Amino acid sequence: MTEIPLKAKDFKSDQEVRWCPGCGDYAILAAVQSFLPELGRKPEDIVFVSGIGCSSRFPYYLSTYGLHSIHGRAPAIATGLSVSRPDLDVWVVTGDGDALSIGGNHLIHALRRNVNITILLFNNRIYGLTKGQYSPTSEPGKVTKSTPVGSVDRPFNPISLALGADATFVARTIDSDRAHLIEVLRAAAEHRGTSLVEIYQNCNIFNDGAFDLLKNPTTRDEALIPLRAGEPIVFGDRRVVRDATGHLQVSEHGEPVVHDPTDLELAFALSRLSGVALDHTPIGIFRSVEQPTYDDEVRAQTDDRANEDDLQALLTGPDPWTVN
Amino acid sequence: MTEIPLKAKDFKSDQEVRWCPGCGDYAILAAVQSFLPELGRKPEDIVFVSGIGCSSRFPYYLSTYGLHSIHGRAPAIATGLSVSRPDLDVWVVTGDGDALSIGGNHLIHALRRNVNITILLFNNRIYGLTKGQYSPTSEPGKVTKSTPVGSVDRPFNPISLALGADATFVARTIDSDRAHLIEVLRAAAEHRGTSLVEIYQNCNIFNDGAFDLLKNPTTRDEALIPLRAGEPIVFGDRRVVRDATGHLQVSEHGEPVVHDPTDLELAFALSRLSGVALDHTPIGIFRSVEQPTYDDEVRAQTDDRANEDDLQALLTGPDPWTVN
Amino acid sequence: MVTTPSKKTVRLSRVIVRFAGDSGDGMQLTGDRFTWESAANGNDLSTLPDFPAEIRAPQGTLPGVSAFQLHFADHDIVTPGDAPDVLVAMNPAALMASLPLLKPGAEIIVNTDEFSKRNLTKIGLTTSPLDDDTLATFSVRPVPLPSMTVEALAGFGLGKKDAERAKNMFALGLLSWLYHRELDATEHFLNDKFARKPEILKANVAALHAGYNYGDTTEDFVVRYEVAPAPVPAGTYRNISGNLALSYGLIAAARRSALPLFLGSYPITPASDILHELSRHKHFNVTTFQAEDEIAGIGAALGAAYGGALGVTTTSGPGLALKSETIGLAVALELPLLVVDVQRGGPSTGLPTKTEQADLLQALYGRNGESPVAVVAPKSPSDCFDAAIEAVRIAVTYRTPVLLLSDGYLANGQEPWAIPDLADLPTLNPGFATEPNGPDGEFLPFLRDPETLARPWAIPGTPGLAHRVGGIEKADRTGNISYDPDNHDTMVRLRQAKIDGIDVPDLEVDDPDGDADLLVIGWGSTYGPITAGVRRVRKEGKKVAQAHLRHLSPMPKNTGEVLRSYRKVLVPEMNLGQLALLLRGRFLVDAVGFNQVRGLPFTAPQMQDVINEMLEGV
Amino acid sequence: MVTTPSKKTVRLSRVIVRFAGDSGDGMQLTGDRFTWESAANGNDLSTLPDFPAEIRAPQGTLPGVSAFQLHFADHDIVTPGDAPDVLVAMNPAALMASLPLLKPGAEIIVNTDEFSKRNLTKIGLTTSPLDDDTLATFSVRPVPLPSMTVEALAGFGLGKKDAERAKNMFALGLLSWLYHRELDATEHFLNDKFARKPEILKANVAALHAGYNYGDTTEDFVVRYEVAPAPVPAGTYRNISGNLALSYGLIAAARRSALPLFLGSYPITPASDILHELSRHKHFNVTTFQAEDEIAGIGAALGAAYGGALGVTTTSGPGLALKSETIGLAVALELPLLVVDVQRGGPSTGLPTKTEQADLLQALYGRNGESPVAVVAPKSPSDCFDAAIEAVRIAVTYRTPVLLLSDGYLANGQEPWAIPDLADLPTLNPGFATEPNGPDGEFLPFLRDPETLARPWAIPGTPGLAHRVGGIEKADRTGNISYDPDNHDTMVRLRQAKIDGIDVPDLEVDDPDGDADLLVIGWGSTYGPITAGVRRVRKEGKKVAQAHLRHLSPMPKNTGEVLRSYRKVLVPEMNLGQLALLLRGRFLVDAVGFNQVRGLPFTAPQMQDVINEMLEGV
Ligand SMILES: Cc1ncc(C[n+]2csc(CCOP(=O)(O)OP(=O)(O)O)c2C)c(N)n1
Ligand SMILES: Cc1ncc(C[n+]2csc(CCOP(=O)(O)OP(=O)(O)O)c2C)c(N)n1
Ligand code: SF4
Ligand code: SF4
Ligand SMILES: [Mg+2]
Ligand SMILES: [Mg+2]
Repeated sequence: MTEIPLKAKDFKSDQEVRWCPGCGDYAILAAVQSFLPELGRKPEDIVFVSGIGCSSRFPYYLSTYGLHSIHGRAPAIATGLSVSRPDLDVWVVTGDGDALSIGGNHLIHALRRNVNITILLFNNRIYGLTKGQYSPTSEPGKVTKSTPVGSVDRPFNPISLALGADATFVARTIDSDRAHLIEVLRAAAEHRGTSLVEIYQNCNIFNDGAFDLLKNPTTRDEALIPLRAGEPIVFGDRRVVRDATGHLQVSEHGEPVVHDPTDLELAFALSRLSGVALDHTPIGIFRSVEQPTYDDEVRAQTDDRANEDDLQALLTGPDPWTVN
Repeated sequence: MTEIPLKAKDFKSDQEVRWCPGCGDYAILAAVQSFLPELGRKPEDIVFVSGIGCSSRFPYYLSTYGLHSIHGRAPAIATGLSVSRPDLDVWVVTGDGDALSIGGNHLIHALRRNVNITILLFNNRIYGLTKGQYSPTSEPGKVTKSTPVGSVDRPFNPISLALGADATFVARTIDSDRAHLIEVLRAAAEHRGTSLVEIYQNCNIFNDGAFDLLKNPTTRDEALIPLRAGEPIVFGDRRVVRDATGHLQVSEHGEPVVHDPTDLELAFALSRLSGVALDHTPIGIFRSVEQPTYDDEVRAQTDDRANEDDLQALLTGPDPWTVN
Repeated sequence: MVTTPSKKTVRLSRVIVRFAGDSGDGMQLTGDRFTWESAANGNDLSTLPDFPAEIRAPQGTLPGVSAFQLHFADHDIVTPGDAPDVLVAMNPAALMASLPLLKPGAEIIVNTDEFSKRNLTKIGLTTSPLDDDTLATFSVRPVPLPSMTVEALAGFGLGKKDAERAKNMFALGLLSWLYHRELDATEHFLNDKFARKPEILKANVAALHAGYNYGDTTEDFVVRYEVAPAPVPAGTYRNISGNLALSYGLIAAARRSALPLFLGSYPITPASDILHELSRHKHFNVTTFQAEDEIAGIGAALGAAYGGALGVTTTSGPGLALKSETIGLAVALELPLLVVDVQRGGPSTGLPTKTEQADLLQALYGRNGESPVAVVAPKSPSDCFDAAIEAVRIAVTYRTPVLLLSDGYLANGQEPWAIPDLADLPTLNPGFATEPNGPDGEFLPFLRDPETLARPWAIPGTPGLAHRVGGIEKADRTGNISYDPDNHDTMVRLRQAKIDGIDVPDLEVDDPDGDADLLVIGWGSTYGPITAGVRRVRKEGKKVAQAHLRHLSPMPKNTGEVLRSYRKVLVPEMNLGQLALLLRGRFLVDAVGFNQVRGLPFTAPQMQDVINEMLEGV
Repeated sequence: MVTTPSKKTVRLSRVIVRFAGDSGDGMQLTGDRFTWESAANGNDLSTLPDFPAEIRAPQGTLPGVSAFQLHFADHDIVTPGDAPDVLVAMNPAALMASLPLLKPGAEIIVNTDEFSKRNLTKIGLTTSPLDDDTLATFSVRPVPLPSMTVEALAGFGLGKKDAERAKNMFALGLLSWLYHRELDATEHFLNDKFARKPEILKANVAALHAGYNYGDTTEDFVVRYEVAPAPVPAGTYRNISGNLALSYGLIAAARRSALPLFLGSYPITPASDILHELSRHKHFNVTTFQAEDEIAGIGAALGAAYGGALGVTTTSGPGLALKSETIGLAVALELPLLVVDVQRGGPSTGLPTKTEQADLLQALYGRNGESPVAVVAPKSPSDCFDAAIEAVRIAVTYRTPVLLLSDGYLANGQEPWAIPDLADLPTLNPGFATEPNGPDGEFLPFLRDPETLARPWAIPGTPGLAHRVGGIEKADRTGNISYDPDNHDTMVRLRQAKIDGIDVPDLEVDDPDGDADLLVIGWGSTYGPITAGVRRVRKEGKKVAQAHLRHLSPMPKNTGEVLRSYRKVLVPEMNLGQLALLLRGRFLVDAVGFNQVRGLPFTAPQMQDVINEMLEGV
């Protein structure tokens, strides 16, 4: 704990922010900066590790320690850091291409290991930095520079993928909803283990309006489904109910399902409510369960109990002989 | 179709099989060789692509075309082959390390794209070829050469992971149950799109007996849960039922759930019935749905309609000038 | 178009113009069009865009400056030029960023409207450079471009913002007047571009003419210039960038060898445009696969090659590093595969938008074991077309991965290209194996062609040839797994011998009198500046020989002989001396490097200076 | 133990014994124990295991043969020897696989029990080599090992299978008798090993003694041999393999610099044993992370290094290829990082269980851009300990990735090692930055130490030093992103200058009279065979100088001078001439390579021959 409470501005670096004017990354940066004081950690005890992409420039704009690494590898680098430095608060900032395309493997392995890091995945459904190719979260049929007649890939649902990897904390939020963003960040930061936060982020240059359905006052109430632990899942004048076969449905009637972030199957079913179409998009915490973390367990096996004598004994081994 | 029906022996190569005596790979090889004639394809129209590992030696023992590639990359190589050669039947053989450790990203991307390949994942829960390190499917606490005091990773559940990646065909079978293996191979081969077949395989040298619970006549009936489309999920004197909250349970009473391989949430819930402990292990087809395949869609955009004139026009471009 | 006869016209031999403005100011388009006008005028030319590294850096800042440089002349030229004679600066940032580059006395057409206090502050200035003596040594032409454009478009019913946007056309019109250019073609171009936005079209055309007329009328401009057409061979020409030429080369090569083209790629600057371009031509039997990463990109390309396609993967340095292991597999499998590396500044992420040629040793040696590949490097943007075709020839003939080393400068630079007649392009027979080749009627997948040492390309689906191959060492001839020590040594040497034996043309030396003491030798994109430097030195009456390596592996058979026939050898490279190391190591000649790693191409004066220095030492 | 005095003892200077059998026959254990007995006897020695590539190849086949070779002598020796004097062959496959290696007239102790028709057929023989004249030129001692073992164990209550299993101990006992060895230590060892299986223990001990007694009694063995102790420096010794020595070196280095050791690794032959070994020593503040792949392995190591640990990653060639991009990042970040490459046969998967030294150029150049690293190579199994410590010194002092190039031969080969006293090992101060270093009290993460050019290692958690670094080019001193051309050139040169300036000891030349004409220079594991070859040539009365490079980057300052002071330079390498290319390119000396890529170490006679050939040409 620091003596004088820190403010958002204490987490600003001296570097000029260089995203395109209007980019959703600005809102996320502001939200993170205004949240960080809450962490109760000094800036020097926090590390942001990122990959490559527009989003991955994030660490430069914070006054914490920062490591802007290479494309897709931030979770691996953060794993090494987190395992060896339990005293630090380790964050990863990544994009949909960085995390789910080239970095997909490191992401799912971090999630399964449950390393104590918080991953912010800025999902703008496009490759921003390389100027507009489709990404693994782009909707099928997407026309981009690399798919002039439309993409034909079925996209990932990042939440489903994370749950399939048995992630212990999975949430989704939106760049434009600062209050919600901060609420989710708080929970993610508190969670011990790997937290994955998918943040829908507008790229106004190459994929403008991708999430307008969730932002536009005339559509958002019918599309956004806020999840809150222990509360019935209701939105606008609708609700999520279980049908006779046990499946989730959006309906205007019936007993709403009560959200339980410890229920993996429920989380998975919620993640399937809508795909890229966004028509029924849950936001909030899909899953949050306490499980042993990789780094804690590794450290429980590791110590520096062995002393110089032990080392000498190790070098000597069981079978030495002496020549006089 | 060949004129004279082929036999299993027509799919044997002249190379001496070099797995350890007693290895589960032998049984899988025999099953595949006895299944292949059913495909109705000539050996030269079939390609087996593999990565690196004991299992990945598989292609050498078949009389088809075979490509023994590098560690983890077989799905990517097979994708290029399948997309460019729709006339071939493309198979991938991989291990739990090859597919889920180093190759995890290519695997989930092949699954999401739904490329027309059939992936056989030999899961022995160990690294065989490198002589016994734990793998991403090893049970926690596993003592191996690289984890002398026990591993601390939470393992992947390959079925859950595949479903999280929205795989269109996901199944599980066991090396020792030839009939079941062939039944699953048949369905996998028939499926258009990416089929993932997890095959529990005994490594008698480094992880002997890993699946004994499912093989031992005194335990298997209580542990193995056969899944059949349209049939109630019952096994031994038990059944899988849905409880009041919509969750799956193993019970001795109640209305058994009827298996529906088109129901993703059901498939996911079934995949969670047991983890590494195997106490309730569904085998058979978890999911099978028809969806557009990547390679078909790519080919629908590609043709050689353009002729020499078009090429000349392309080179000339819209803005040429002439110097006399 | 009739112009005031009072204005006098000066004939120039060559001119370098730089357009500089904010990312949003349309400088690339303006430059492109002026380039085209110059081409149509018959000038030889060379261009280089200079993008900001950010997608959209904040407006009005130094990092946000986007520039385009054009060199045009009445004679054959080889570089986009060094110090611009003319600068068009759209704002203070563009002016200040370009100043250090300009030739003393250069003409500066500067958009005065943007010199507000606020804009000056953005770049850390307190007084306007227009008001102090910053520009004293230049010839400044202040033009309030947006205001004049808005004025010219009064009555077009456009808002001020929209009208202002046409200011780049005003500038283009002015330049067109200044250099005696016709406006028709640009009008034509605008017609196409804005076909569906008639107001915008009208505004742009009007702005273009307004700019032209402004030049004609204003007192500020009293001289016009004329650069006569260059004496180029007859033919049909177009402008082409390296990435485009390379894409076309790949398509043409695939067509001429009747192979489907399969590109497996992952986007990366400055290579992405090849992926973009190829994905627009699927009707040429071109498949493009945007992979999950570089490893999958090359993996899929190799899988396609195994299946009988022309497998290609495109990337830049960091991506090449990731592809290393799979290139090694391709070496072991001995399959045709094209790996295009558009080099950029390194190490690591480095300078993604800048040029460099520091991946040569990576291309040659960046793999485990003895893993020889062929390496080809184009020397100019248009040469990327021919180099791609040559790379495909080698890959297919010798069943080997070929690394094609372009760079950021070639990728985005443009130059006129004599459009080839398809009929003149070579054809290539992939020569798929169709029958067993063994003495006992069996198929030996590693039985080699005695001439090329290439193995058969036996693609799946071919009856009787089913076989298994992999990355483990293979027995000679049969291709079965072999751990035999002698076989390994044999195979290692065979793979090397195959590459060493690739038939490549002799190194040509340009040594007009045949008695120069100094040879300047380069590779890749330094061809332009080296050539320009050599010309300058020769103009000074001195002797210098020049050679340029297109084949880096294998090198031409006469390379050693050529090198040894000069007393001094100079190797200019945009790295710390990679080719120099190879030439010294292979041929034991005391080749001296001239090295700069600034993310920028060499300039002709630089080359002139270093050649002169070497000559003094001779 | 009292033996029949009638048997005569012959004194030998050195002996090479090869144990060969099926994978299941316990040959590695037998060899290990006999090695230990020889060591305890005071002999100098060197060993090499020769595993099959398969985990368990089918029994009785040629690929299933597992062998262990031991060279012991009454003088300092440097290789596991070339042609064995004695072969212990457990079955026909082992006999036939080893025959081509043997010295003419060698003694063959052959297990006759296994020469059934079925076993002969497995290796394609129709008649037994024991019955025809295959072995005519050898001195054959047929022993029905299993039967005799079973006989000896009658009454121990063991099944036939279990009893037979002790046949390797019978063989060891026989050998022990033959070479005048004591059995106590092996008994002691067996006591430990089978502490919890008393029957097996008793059987093994009994078999050991039975073998000894058999030698003593049978008429077949009339001569015993004695190899006197070698005059080695006083001290305490142990046997050690390269992988073990390397692991210990890492632990010791971390301890002596008070750094936690973090290993991020992915299993791969022949490097996995380092991961295995380190994971057994977590109480030395050692963390081992078995990553999902090689990229994650090095990534995690780099993350740990950023956090202030000694980050290490271990791999073999294909894994090094995958790590290329991340090594480049480490170069850009200028953080200490150790990358251990235990080289194996390549390219691609190659020959995983065989040795080679063909990754040198990959280590130096296998990355995009100008990406210099330090490279260190141990020369013998025990030297892996010192080389690891030296690599850590460089990494930590200069804040740089260091590549440590071991190979399959060093990894598994064993030799006696004079166990160092901890107190004699150097200590190292990592010198973490603790305070701002800028003129205005700010922290400049790229302000360099003027002597070493190293930048500060400022680890997270340190107040006042929070900073951001990345793989994009950084401004000198501040480390902020910089696209400035001159800065890039400066940084590229600074990174190179830092590596070039690393303080490494001068190259030592062994040239007894100082007037040899020929210098033989090598690197890495060829030290043993080259030294043995040099000794042989000198014994012939000829002069030859020898030098061995431990530092490949940077090379010692006097390297050029040394090379130029000899008329001829010979570079034997297990590759196609990688060091030779470097020496020629750097120093313009006509270094001549001797190259073999057979997956096997050179032999002393080979080296003798090639040196003699070169000498003739002098
Ligand atoms: C190894 C490597 N491959 C490719 C690239 C080029 N590259 C940089 S960022 C990026 C994708 C960016 O997309 P995303 O992760 O979604 O981030 P965004 O820019 O959209 O925030 C790519 C392909 C690279 N820098 N390194
Ligand atoms: C790039 C690379 N890394 C590591 C290895 C070493 N390696 C070979 S197979 C293997 C894992 C084998 O495990 P699995 O995939 O489960 O196959 P299994 O042998 O169990 O069938 C490893 C780590 C390699 N060959 N290449
Ligand atoms: S390109 Fe898109 S994601 Fe990148 S900075 Fe611009 S708006 Fe943001
Ligand atoms: S090590 Fe295991 S998986 Fe490999 S061949 Fe032997 S038994 Fe089979
Ligand atoms: Mg994105
Ligand atoms: Mg396995």
